[in-house]
Amino acid sequence: MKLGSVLRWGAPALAAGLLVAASAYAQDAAAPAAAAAPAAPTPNKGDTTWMLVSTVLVLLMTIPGLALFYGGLVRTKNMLSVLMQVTVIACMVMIIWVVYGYSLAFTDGGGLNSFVGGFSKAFLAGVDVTTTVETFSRGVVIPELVFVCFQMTFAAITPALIVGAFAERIKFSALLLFIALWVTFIYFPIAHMVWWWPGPEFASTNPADATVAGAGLSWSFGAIDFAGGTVVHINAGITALVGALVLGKRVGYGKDLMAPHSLTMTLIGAGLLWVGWFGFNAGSNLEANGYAALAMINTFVATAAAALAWMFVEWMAKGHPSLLGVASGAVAGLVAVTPAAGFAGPMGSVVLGLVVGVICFVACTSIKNALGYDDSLDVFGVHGVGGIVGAIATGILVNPALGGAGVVDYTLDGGAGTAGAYDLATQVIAQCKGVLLTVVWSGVGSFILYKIVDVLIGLRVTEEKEREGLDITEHGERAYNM
Amino acid sequence: MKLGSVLRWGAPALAAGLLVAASAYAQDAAAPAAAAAPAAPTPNKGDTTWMLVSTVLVLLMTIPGLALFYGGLVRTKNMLSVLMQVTVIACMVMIIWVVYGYSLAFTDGGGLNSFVGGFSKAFLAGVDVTTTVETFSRGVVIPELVFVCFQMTFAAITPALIVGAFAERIKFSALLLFIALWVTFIYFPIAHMVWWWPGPEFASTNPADATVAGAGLSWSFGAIDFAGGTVVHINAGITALVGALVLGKRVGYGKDLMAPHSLTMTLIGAGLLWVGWFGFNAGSNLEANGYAALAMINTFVATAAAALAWMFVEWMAKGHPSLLGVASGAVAGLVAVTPAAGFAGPMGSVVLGLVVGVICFVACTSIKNALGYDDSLDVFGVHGVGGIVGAIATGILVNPALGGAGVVDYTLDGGAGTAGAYDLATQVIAQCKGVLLTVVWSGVGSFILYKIVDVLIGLRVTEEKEREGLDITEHGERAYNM
Amino acid sequence: MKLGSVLRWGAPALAAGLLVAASAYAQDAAAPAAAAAPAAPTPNKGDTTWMLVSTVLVLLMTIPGLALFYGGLVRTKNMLSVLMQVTVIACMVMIIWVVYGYSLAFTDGGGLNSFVGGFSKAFLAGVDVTTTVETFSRGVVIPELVFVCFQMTFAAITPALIVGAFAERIKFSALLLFIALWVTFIYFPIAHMVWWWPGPEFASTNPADATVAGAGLSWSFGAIDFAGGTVVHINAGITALVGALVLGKRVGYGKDLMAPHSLTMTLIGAGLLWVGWFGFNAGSNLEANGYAALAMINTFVATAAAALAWMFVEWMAKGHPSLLGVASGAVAGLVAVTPAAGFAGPMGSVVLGLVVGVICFVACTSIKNALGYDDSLDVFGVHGVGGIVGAIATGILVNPALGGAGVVDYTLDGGAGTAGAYDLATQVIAQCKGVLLTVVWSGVGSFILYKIVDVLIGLRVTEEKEREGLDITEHGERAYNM
Amino acid sequence: MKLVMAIIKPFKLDEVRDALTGIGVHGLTVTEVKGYGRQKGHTEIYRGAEYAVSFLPKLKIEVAVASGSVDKVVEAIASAAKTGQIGDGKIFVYSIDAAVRIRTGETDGDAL
Amino acid sequence: MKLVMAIIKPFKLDEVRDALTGIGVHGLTVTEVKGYGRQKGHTEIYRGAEYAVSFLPKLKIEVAVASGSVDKVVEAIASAAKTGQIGDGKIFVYSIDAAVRIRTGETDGDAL
Amino acid sequence: MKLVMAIIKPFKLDEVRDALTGIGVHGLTVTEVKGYGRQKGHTEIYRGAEYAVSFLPKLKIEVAVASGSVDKVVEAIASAAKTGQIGDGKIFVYSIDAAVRIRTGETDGDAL
Ligand SMILES: Nc1ncnc2c1ncn2[C@@H]1O[C@H](COP(=O)(O)OP(=O)(O)O)[C@@H](O)[C@H]1O
Ligand SMILES: Nc1ncnc2c1ncn2[C@@H]1O[C@H](COP(=O)(O)OP(=O)(O)O)[C@@H](O)[C@H]1O
Ligand SMILES: Nc1ncnc2c1ncn2[C@@H]1O[C@H](COP(=O)(O)OP(=O)(O)O)[C@@H](O)[C@H]1O
Repeated sequence: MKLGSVLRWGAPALAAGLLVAASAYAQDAAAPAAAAAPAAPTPNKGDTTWMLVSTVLVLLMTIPGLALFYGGLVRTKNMLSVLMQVTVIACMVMIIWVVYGYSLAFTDGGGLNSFVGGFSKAFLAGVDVTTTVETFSRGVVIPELVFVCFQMTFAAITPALIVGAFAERIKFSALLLFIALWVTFIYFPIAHMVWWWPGPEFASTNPADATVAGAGLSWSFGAIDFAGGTVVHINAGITALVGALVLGKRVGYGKDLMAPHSLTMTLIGAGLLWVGWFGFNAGSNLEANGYAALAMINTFVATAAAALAWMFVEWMAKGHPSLLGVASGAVAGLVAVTPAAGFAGPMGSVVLGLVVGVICFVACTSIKNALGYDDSLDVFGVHGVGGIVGAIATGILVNPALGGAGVVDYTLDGGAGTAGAYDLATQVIAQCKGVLLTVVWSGVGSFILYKIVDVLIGLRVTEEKEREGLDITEHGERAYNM
Repeated sequence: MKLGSVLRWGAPALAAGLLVAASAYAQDAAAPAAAAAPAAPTPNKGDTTWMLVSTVLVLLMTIPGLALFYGGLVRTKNMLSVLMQVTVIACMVMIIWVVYGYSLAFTDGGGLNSFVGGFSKAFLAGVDVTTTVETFSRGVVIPELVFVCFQMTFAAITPALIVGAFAERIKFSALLLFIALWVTFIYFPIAHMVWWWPGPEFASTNPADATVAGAGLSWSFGAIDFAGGTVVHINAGITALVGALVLGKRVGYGKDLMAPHSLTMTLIGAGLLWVGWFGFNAGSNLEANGYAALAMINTFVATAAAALAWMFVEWMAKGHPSLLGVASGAVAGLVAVTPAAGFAGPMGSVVLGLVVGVICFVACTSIKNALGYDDSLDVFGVHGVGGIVGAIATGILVNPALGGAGVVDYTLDGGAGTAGAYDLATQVIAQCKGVLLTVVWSGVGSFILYKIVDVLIGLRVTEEKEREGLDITEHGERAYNM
Repeated sequence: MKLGSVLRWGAPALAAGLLVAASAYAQDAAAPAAAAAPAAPTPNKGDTTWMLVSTVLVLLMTIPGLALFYGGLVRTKNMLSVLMQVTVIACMVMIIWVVYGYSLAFTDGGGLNSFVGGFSKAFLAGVDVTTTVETFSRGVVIPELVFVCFQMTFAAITPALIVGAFAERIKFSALLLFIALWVTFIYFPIAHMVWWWPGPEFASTNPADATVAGAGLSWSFGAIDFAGGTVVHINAGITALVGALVLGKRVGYGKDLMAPHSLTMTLIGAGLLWVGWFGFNAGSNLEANGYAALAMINTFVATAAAALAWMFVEWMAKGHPSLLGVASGAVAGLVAVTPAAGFAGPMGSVVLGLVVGVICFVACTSIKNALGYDDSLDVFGVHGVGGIVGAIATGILVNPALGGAGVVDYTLDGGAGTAGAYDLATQVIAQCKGVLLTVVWSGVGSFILYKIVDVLIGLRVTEEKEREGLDITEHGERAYNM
Repeated sequence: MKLVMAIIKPFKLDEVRDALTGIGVHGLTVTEVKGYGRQKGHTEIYRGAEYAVSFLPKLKIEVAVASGSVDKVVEAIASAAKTGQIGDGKIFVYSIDAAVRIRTGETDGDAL
Repeated sequence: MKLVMAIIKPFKLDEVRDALTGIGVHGLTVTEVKGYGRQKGHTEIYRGAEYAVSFLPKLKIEVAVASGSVDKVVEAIASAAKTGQIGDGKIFVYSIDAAVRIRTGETDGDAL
Repeated sequence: MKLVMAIIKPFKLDEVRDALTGIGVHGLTVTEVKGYGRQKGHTEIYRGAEYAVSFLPKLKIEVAVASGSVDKVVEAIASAAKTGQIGDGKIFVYSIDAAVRIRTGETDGDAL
């Protein structure tokens, strides 16, 4: 009934014989069920509804959620530019997604299959109201168009997360070009490497080697990631850090008061992020069953715990419990629980939240100040650091002994969802390999893309424009005319 | 499995014999299944859930969605009045709906059945937790109370769309009277003409003539409209244009700066409109299957495409890509894809979005200025023009050769959902007839109603009140006391 | 198929013999189905989806919904403190809930079972992806983790409702301590007393006495409450009133202008409350069937009616229809329909809305002024008064003769959901007993807790801090830096 | 040199600016203020509490001019800002000892 | 004629207005300002950055009065606005050459 | 005693404040204003309507100082606020007859 087991081939002792891999990631739903010849399964309408709803929730996270969360944190003169950046990135990536993005992420890439998919479903060729994709339970499918939509929202929000790093100073045209390149060369490949595999039907009826051979590179490491901790958060966080370094600090950074112009907007945004994140995390289960409920409760308690942790630490360290702290903590908790959502138990998630709240607090205050980069809205401190903490912790919390859900081994019981054996070191090493692959690909790749765009059109606006604010200079409008 | 075929009787050659009509509109779910004697079908809980959720989403579109979208665009001194207008209209129409609106729209009207329903379900007589209505698949039903709720939200948002046309100058009491009359004489009849038909069970087991004889006038033209392009958008857009002309321009129009007081609110509103629109469009499928997913993906990509199109055209024409442009384009895309949502293919929807983004940009800038009417928030330019573009385009994009879904002919295969033949000219002519009927009924009818209200209580506030702002003068409050 | 009948043992004449109690409250879903030996029922995915969605909607009500509704009503200098209070309370209670709250509310309390549960499920011991809980239909279950989540959101929003009473003057640390005590000693016991019972399977197969013997105290009175009118609204309203009295008036109350700093935020909040309330009310059905639809339509029309009623009365009494009036009326309607949602008919709900709109208007204007307490945001006037009106009216409107749904008697037809006999006086008396129990427990209990906290750390900030505003003094931040 | 300070109704700003431009005054500074005077405010009611709002939104305009043009300037503002309704506002004139243009350091007459 | 300009704490506005009404002054103009002085501000912390906010919200009140009543007016404001705490504010007085009521064109004393 | 009133670009506030503190001036009052002058605004386009926004955000700073220190103060503000770009703003100086510190009742020089 559950998500996907892993071929723990990182551990030679365990790799012998019968241990067969299965999904490592909650969102793989790769092979169209059409492949399953005998009696094609029909989608359950409860599942279909859940995925339709989850998709809508992820859009809510993005527009207006993320737009407001970020927008509230900048100065009034740049508010509109942030709203604009998030919205237009999301729109642009949606179009790219149906043109070639879905195909690059979720088809067999032939010789390049370890790294990226092919163009066989470009323009959604062959995808219609009758095609379906597998979930993580053998024999359970959902309409492929729902999966396309759901994954589209992930592709749309991830690059939008990055803008927080260089808000208040990037040129709008440069941003659009960068993001178009970024999704093509960074996001779609990583999504493929992490999420592409032959599916439960295949894994239940074939030897482990065959399943692994057909999967993406990161998947084959045996790392688990329920809802995209690597693909989404670490990826965005690393690209953000590189961006903050490449673009340099804002004019007046460290000297002028750059207080959030409206923490009210930030709180609305944080609330909508939380609300929408249930689509993101529990929706990643692809099915409306007990695991979706597990992902949901984990997404509640890890978030609450991280918000409280950040608040109390800040209260002790700085003398006041702040709303920005609570909101930041909540997002850190959401980020950290993303890879763990369907794997950890509720108590494990509480602990995860408490830990990540403290770590991200330190990252966003002391460490950032010490290193001196200007990551305007702490994308790295929250998504990068929180994502890494979550990814590694997932390897620990999945342990059934800690209340975790374990990892399905599809070769057992005819693919009925039985959990395989668990070994701490093996799993944590697999997690680290997955993280590393993402960090390197994202870091090196985005650095190259930033440089290309800088040469082509220049990344930053002029200092004068920056002083006047991007709203007027880039968009000819102001957010408020009160 | 799909929506409804049309009796293409506009084309005599095709009307011969076996071609039998069926639904032309996604929202018909007319005949209570009670009629189906043998074994009454039970609702699938997945469908029921989807319709519950969709209903909630349409409320989200209205309050706070539409209220904020419009409110952000007016000047501070009229903000509260717009929030008030949208909210109170929605509340008022909900009550009217359960008293007699549902009955006028969705019952057999006897001798007047081509135009309007009767009073047999006034006060929801006979509607309870056990009654059901048919969807567009033979044998699939949902609880009637869900359908009543879902349709109620449509009736509530449509008149609220109109207020954008004469915002900042209408008398509140006059508005309420006008809207009460308008839903009664314009909206309920048009909804009946467009959406009332005998249902799949009847159409699958009776000759075409009988089905057509029992349907509303517009339905019988054979036009298709998935989620209410005519009933909602063209209808509201035309009433808005007439209203802008009858009420005249705002004091200071064209002279004073009437910049949106908060594009932040407009963006929140636009985001919630988009989010909620999935309930509107994909919910109009009445069932959680592949067609709902199709409607969803179309509602994503058409919107994204239209937002980008408006932005790029504006960028070229005016030198800046503006947030108001992106938000307006997104809404134009949503409007245009409404009738096409379950009929077009995703690529057709992308094209539709690109086209409508450009057309509405021209309508809201050059044309409005040229004609000189003051449609405060461009209800006609977006909903009227976008709605007409969408309605006609639907006739083209439904073509399976263009990736469209085709139109079900219920007389085939015992009502199993097989698509009938498609003829471009026939379909487009049918679409145009449907549009024309709406334009005329809405235009003439609303003109008469405006005049009646003007005589009875006067439509506009005094110039002095208009200068001071409606918030204080009409409602004794201000939106902000910062 | 419906909710739960009541053992009307308040009426001795009726208590004889065959009349067997069953659920009185929509949210009881007590006994894990594990108990049902023969063939454990499996959750329907449509139901599971509906409960996942409902849970998310209740979070949306809280953050950002309630936070904005309240935040908009205070002065700018206290905006951030209100957002903070609502958010942090919700987070804190979520953690308490999984640690011991769920267990105290929803397990058998042994000797104290009439009043409170035990610690057998502390830390969610024994709750995992395979356990289920019963709904109100015999043989229908949902995953227990979904139920834990859904109920968690109720526990999180209820204490957050209280902060409106003493907004703008309470010490943040005192608030947190008070709420931690309050949920432990007031909320969890009342939830247990009202919602704990042996469930449909037990009630259908055992004599009435046995069912009653295993239920909470208030449940055993035979009062009905669909979605928490007593547990949530009366409870919060009474605690609020006591709080307003204990803390005393704000500095400058009745002298300074304390106009809402942003009715825009209040309207957003009111809209999100309405939207989310469908999860609250229709979700309390625990199942996606016709009764969920009934709860939905009632939640639409009672709200609309109450908003209009308040508006028109205010228009007549004060000369202007105000947005604050409409928003307050809407919330009053939502509160009043909460206990009645799945019991009343739509027309009964319209009447309920009209009545409660007028009563709460009087309570919040004349009565509050006459009595002179400073309930900053009218928590008592809306939730307390509206809750009591709704609870008592539910006893009347459930009458099938008035279009109500009646109350299921599980001893009939093998627990198939047949309604039992109805007697007005019996039911109304039962309702009053339920209300009284809540008022006394909440009133006395919270008074004691306020005093304890006052002694320990003091409830109010200093006058100087109150003048400067809680944002800066308690949280070191401001909501806006425009 | 004189400084002319005028309190006017907000929607009259554009007309006043145009009138000043018309007589060759090309610089001014505007502040949002609230005025209290004969013009009655209105009553706002919030949940049972009635507040008489007696402070009304006004704009304050400040223009520094050479002493010789004061009358012309006052006249221009007065006629452009006039509606004849109560609450039209006031004009006050006072002397300034010195003026400096920050950009160039020019002083007095040249600074305006 | 004189113009009395006072910087006061915001919550003292109503008392000051009442005090002025009490001595027959029925017109004044209020501006929201930020003051910097001896009164210490507070520190705000945003994600690791600490900012000392030294500008505090104050109100500026401007009242034009006949020269003879200046003392009375200053006295009224000073006592109404006083809390004895640091940051209570200042009163400045300066001469105005002319005053005009825009609505009627009345000047000087009649304009007030 | 004199009152120095300066209209400056908003982002120069901290530098001006520091400059003043540097020469021993520890009190001032700031107001958000909108300025109209030689500095061109920009055009904003809303749905087909183009508006020339000619009022630009500025800050007004008011500092009361002893007559003797006027030049030093003007000089300090002028150099701190200068960017050399159009729109840097103006400084005006005028005489005040009296000053009162509300908290203590101290007057004139002692009040500053
Ligand atoms: N004595 C005064 N000192 C300063 N400002 C004043 C004075 N009297 C009036 N004002 C300002 O002028 C505005 C208009 O005055 P008011 O008495 O309402 O009407 P009118 O201008 O028609 O006499 C007031 O709102 C206030 O801002
Ligand atoms: N020299 C000055 N010029 C103009 N305004 C001043 C001056 N000194 C103080 N102020 C104003 O007076 C307010 C109060 O001054 P402050 O020194 O804080 O306390 P106090 O009024 O008790 O002396 C300041 O916030 C500022 O607005
Ligand atoms: N005559 C004037 N009276 C009052 N304020 C003025 C005057 N002229 C300019 N200002 C103020 O000074 C600001 C800067 O003036 P501007 O002409 O744009 O540039 P510059 O300061 O370089 O001459 C204006 O925005 C306005 O606020």
